[in-house]
Amino acid sequence: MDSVFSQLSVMGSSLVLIFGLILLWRRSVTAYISAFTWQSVVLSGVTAIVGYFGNDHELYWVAVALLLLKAVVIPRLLRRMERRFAAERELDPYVNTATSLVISGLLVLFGYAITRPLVALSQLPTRAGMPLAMGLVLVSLFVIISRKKALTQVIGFLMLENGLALLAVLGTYGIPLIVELGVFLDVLMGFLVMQIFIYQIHETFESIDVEQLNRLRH
Amino acid sequence: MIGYVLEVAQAALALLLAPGLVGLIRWMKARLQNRRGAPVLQPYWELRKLFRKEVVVSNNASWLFRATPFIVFASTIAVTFLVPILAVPLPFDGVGDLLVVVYLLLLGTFFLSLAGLDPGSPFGGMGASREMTVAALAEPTVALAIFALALSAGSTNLGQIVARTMTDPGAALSPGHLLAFGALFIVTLAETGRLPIDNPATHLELTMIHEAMVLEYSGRYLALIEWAAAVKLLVFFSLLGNLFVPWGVSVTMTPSTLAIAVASLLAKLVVLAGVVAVFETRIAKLRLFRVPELLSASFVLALLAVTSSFLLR
Amino acid sequence: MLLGPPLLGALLAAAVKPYRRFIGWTNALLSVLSLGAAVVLWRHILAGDVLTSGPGEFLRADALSTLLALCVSLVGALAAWLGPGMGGDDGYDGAQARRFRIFGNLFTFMMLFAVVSNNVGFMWIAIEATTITSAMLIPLHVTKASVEASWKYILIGSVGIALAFGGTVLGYFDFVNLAGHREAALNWTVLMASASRLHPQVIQLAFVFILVGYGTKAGLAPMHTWLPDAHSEAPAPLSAMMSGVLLAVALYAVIRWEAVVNAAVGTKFTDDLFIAMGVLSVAIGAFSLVIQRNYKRMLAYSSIEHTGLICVGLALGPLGTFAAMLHLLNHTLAKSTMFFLAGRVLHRYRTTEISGVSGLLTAMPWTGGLFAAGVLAVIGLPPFGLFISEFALFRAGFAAGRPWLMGLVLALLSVAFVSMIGHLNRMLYGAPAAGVTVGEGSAWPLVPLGLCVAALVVLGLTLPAPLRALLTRIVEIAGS
Amino acid sequence: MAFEHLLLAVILAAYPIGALAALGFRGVAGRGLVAGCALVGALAGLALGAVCLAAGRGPTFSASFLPLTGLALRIDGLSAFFLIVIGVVGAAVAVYGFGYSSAYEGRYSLRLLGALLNVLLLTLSVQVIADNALTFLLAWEAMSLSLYIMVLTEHDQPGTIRSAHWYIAFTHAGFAALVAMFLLLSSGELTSSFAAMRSASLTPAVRDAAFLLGLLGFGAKAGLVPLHVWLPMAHPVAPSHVSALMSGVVIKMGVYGLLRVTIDLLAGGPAWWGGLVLGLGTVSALLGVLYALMEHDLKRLLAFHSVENIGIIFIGIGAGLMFQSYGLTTLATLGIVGGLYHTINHACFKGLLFLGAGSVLHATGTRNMEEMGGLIKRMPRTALFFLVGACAISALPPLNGFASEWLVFQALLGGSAIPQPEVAVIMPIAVAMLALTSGLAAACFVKAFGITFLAIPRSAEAEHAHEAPLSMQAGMVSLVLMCAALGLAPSVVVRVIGSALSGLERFAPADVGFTLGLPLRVPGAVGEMSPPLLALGLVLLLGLVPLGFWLAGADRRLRIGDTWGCGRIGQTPRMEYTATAFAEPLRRVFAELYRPSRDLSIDFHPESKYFVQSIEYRSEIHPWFERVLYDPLVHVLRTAAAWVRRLQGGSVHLYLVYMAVALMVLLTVARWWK
Repeated sequence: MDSVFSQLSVMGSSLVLIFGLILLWRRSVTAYISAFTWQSVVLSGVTAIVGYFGNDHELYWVAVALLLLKAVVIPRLLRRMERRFAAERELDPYVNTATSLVISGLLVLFGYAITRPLVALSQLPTRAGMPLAMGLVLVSLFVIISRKKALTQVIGFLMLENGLALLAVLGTYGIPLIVELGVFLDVLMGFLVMQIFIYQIHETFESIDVEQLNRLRH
Repeated sequence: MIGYVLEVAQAALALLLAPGLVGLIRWMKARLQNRRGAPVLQPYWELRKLFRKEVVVSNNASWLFRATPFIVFASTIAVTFLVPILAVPLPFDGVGDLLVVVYLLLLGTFFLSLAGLDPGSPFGGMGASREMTVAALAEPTVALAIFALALSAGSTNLGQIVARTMTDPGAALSPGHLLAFGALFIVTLAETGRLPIDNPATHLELTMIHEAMVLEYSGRYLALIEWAAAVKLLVFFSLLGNLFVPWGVSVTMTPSTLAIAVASLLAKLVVLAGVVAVFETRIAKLRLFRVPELLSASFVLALLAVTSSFLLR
Repeated sequence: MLLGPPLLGALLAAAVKPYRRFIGWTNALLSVLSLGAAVVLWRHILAGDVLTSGPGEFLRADALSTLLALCVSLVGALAAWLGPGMGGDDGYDGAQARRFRIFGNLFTFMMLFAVVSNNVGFMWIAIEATTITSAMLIPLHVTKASVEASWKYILIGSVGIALAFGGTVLGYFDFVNLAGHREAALNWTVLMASASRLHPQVIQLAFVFILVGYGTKAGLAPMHTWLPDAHSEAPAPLSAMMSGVLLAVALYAVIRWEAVVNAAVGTKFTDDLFIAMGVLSVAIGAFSLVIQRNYKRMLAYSSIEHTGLICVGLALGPLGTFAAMLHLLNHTLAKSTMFFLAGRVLHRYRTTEISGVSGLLTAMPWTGGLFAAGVLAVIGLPPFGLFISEFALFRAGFAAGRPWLMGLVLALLSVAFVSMIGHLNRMLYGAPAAGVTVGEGSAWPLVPLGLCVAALVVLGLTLPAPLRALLTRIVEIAGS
Repeated sequence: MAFEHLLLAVILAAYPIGALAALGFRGVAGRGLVAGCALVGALAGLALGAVCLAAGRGPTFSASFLPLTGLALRIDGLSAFFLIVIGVVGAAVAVYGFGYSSAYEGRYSLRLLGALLNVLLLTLSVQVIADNALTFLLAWEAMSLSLYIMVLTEHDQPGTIRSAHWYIAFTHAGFAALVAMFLLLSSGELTSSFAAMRSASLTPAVRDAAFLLGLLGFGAKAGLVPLHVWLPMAHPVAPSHVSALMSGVVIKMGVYGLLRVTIDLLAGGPAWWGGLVLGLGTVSALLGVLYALMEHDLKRLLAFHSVENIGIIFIGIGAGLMFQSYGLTTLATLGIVGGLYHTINHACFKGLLFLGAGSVLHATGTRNMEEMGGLIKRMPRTALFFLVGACAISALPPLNGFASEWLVFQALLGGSAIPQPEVAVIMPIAVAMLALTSGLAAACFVKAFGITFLAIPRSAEAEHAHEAPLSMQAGMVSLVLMCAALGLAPSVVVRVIGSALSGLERFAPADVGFTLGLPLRVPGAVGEMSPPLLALGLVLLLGLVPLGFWLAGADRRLRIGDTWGCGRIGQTPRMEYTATAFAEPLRRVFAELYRPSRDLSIDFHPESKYFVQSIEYRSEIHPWFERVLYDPLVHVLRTAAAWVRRLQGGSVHLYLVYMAVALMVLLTVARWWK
């Protein structure tokens, strides 16, 4: 029973991580968005599974909220933006794909190293997934750093939050629901504000390339 | 009481002898250079003549210019009261020590240089600048010589030094003493404007120091300054004579000893005058910017004097 | 009573469209109410009781919260009085004023909520919300610079806050493994109660996330990079609030967690982290001041420097914590005043370049005078409060046996001192640039600012007993 | 005792009132009130100092309203002595300022100037009677700051702001050092009074560290080489009466602080302390006067002389410390008495000289000596006063400068008493350097007075100079009288200073009795002298010589003629000797030090190169402290700053990298933390 549970959770979390890596590997913003969407779907799936096995029914609500927010609403807004800025679909990251894949691999290893004490401490069957979650956090940090378009940075940021959510779910079967809801609200608000800014950047700079935001120095 | 009389007496004596000393040196030089030379008493006639002549003062000059001769004269005479010329200990011994003597003479130089600047003539300025340079560079040597003497005598008061040296003759021949003597001799040449630092006989603008400074003076003012200069020379000679070779200086103020004192003083003066005369015949004047080298040499002598008296203490 | 007024103000401003002036005035009056509430809290603290309310007592105001609440509500009140939309030519149109009133009040509300919420989860939510609300205000005048600044701010800020969330999760994880699921598990009081039994390594990892996360908001080097941009581009009242209290609130969050960690693994770990980051911040702040051409950025860097100083103070034992808290209060007063004054200067001279501002004393004597006084206060000269608190801090350092560290900090402060006073001279003297109208303009905003400076002087000359009591209680709480 | 408290109250009240009055009133009323209150305060301070010295003990006063400590005041001998110094100069400056500041009417903020003058005097007074670290430091920093703003008074003049900036940089660095020093002395407890610090038992290492920090902090304030560079910058640009206060009193606070810390709080130390102070003093004295010689800016020249005299003071103190470390209490007292004597002397004559320079500036509007000349006819009184000051600072008997230098000489001559010859040899060298210094000082003041006041005016401004107003003259006269009095009554002064020192229980020169008598006999001194008798003799002789003339019937005719110029008729200022020319021989002698850069450009007549059309000669000297010490420092700071600026490169990606790196580093630390 528990073994199945842990199998599923680990598989789910590795899937989540893999979607993150896919994102690194793909080139077009559309691909980014879809990768993120699927990642969110899997994430909510994992949440549901944890909720089922750990018979913690709050988590169902969390899963549903996740699904709605990160797999439906946000992707839609993202797509709209992506269509709006169709001109600059192709993007050239600071680090080329091969290198970034290698780096992210190293980051995942680092995550493993870091989370050793956590895994050692925890008794939960889901504990084996935590290193992956940590890895995802680091990888998405890397995405934000290495990508030039404001849009992709936002996506990286959302992935970062996915990673954290995954960490929470695996490590603690989810933080208290009310806090969770607050977090969701914040995520949504934050995302909306970022969206506004992306539009403003596009208006003022005629592009969403973050590289050119470099007039404020020293 | 006798002491005060002596004070006045030796001051008067110094005033009296000073021009003669200058004349003596001039005469000796002349003889050494196979010239007949002016008589020894010539300076007296010069002073008398100057006192008779009218004074011409530059229209740029201020009251300072007129006050200076008196200040210089007064400060120089004041020194003669402090220096043991005939006898020790004298009542005014406590009024000023060797440092006071040095700074009193500096007072004179200070005002003389100001007076040199006052008429606004370039010569005066040149003389003043050079005079002060030489005076300043001579200071450290003097100070060290004083240090050396004070070290062996345990005092900077002249009377004490003399008395102390008389009590143990060995001290007079100690290396410290000899080196200090050498240093102070060079300083004497510098302070009194003799060769090789300054040529009292010249009136060539580029070489003269003292003469350039007093160029604007005439009549009685010039007389006072010349006289003061002569007295200064005498004071230095008697310092050299009595501090390092004190014998003859009267300790017990009896007439006989005083007579001896006068005689020995005259003898010392003659000897020193001879030495200076020989010097001035043998060597030429140094270029102004070689003078510091000479003074630094004297400084080294003085330093050696002090260190040696440290080590032989 | 504390939280109500700003929320009300925000709702009112949101409700009424287009903007009317009375909103500003009501808002201003309301802001005074919450200030009063903070004072009442203070009274309670001195009486020795800790107010708690809400289900699972999720609101809790102890001494630390009270100090922060005071600072926040004070600066909030200042902003409400001096902010856009109080009439007169303040260079903002109605829409901007409305936007300011809405988000400014929300901003204040969120900060107040953060400091009085007992639940670290809610604390996190509130602080994240401050990022959003304040970011909305930076491009009040939309320019390339302001848009850029706001993007950098929101991106760096959100990432940082997200990391802080990771820290919170880890801390919670540690706790859950210890005591299983509990509804109130995220309550700080509960965490503290069982802190001593937490797993050291995990809580240390958690604290790293917390420190990097909230440290980003607090402007600790090397996560400070957003700060100069945001502060220099934001409208004056917002800069004042950010520099004055936002940093303080972020530090507050760090301190809360520090208390937990200290209870778990002892103080050495946190102390070393604090000293490392604090000294780095002071150094970067000081050296960035040497060649600085923009006076608002100058103020921003000095904020970084002072945050670093507070951090160092927190690592110096009880005395140090005392000094740090005093310094926090002083810095809040001084820096918010400075930014309001800088706003006046900017409004008059139309430039943020130091070289562009000359003859300030001639152009606006009173503003110039206050500005000079403020700078002197910020660089820690007597008779201003910061001198005393820095002084106490050094004393604590020597008492804690860290003379070399203190020597280093002293040297760095001297560098900052010399640079800032040089820039000040360049601004004060000389002839005003052509086209700059001479004369003091609307003088009444100077009254509250003058009061702030006066308060600084008072704090420089004496330490009122109530304040001393409050600070001593805080020292007990921070448990360092 | 009540009387002392009354005086103290007067001091603490008069200055603040004056400051407020300055802010309140404009014009003559304002200036009058400022001057009046300052005068009252200064005189009260003077009286308080005198009374306490006479009584041998002073009032203590403490009020605990400062945070973390109380304001604690205590007057002992040392404080009383410095109160007198402040009082003397302060009073003169207050009176002088009334007239001098009238020139500022309308141009600069008189209110600020007046208020700060009072604040400065207040902080000075509080500082010397402070009895705990925080009071001292507060007064210290307030003093530096008020002075800083006063230096900035003529902020529209070129160079003022830069000078002020240098000043504040040095004084603040010094302040930091002092804070550290007091923290070491009081082991972190700054609330503790000086008494507690005295009884504190510190390890030798800590004591040495504290001493060095103190030397740094106080030396920076006193203008000790090589911390002196701010001094010749700040003094000239300040209003002249402020410069007088600066040079007369403020830099003396460095002396006070060093004495307070070394011989009182630390109660002396190893011989190398004294050696270090002595060495620095010697270097300062010599370099100060050497750089002064090359100056043509009258006030800069005076400022460099302040460096010189501070050097002389430190020579005395250093010798004292050395003797103390060898247990030679009598000589130690002699040295420190000499230093303190020179302190008050320098306060008087340097104050006087700065006031004189101020009058010249007031009259001619320039500080450049090359544009002056002939002022002795246009402003005779000022000239006389300046001459007195010049004689005093050149240590010419019988004025006060000579008395104190004589004492210092005597102290150094006692150096032979030091058991180790290799150490004792330091003393004769110091003696030589001191002698050279005074000689050069005399040369320098011949230049300063001669070029400024004598001969023909070199510019139209000097041509139309006018005598200073009465209030300014009054200020100068008071200092002239002080110079004379201090010079003529050395045995009294020495006795007073001796009793001041005997107040310090840790220093305890109790066994040194200073006898009162016509000849100055000082225990430990190997010589004796009597300025009053000397003065009497000089005066008598000055009277006698003209009398002799009259008796001898010398010619009394006197003709006013033209200056002789090799037959040239009519003389123009261009033919006069200039300050540069005057200093040229010494510039050559010490060329190694000055490293003068000359450029001589002659352009000849197009026809033949034997006719010179014009000659341009420019020569500057490079003070190598800036070059060797400070330029590199500034360079390092700037490079560091530039490097830090590069961190803020503007790229958000870069910023995020910092964050990630910080996160991962800290994570690694935390993960493998032991």
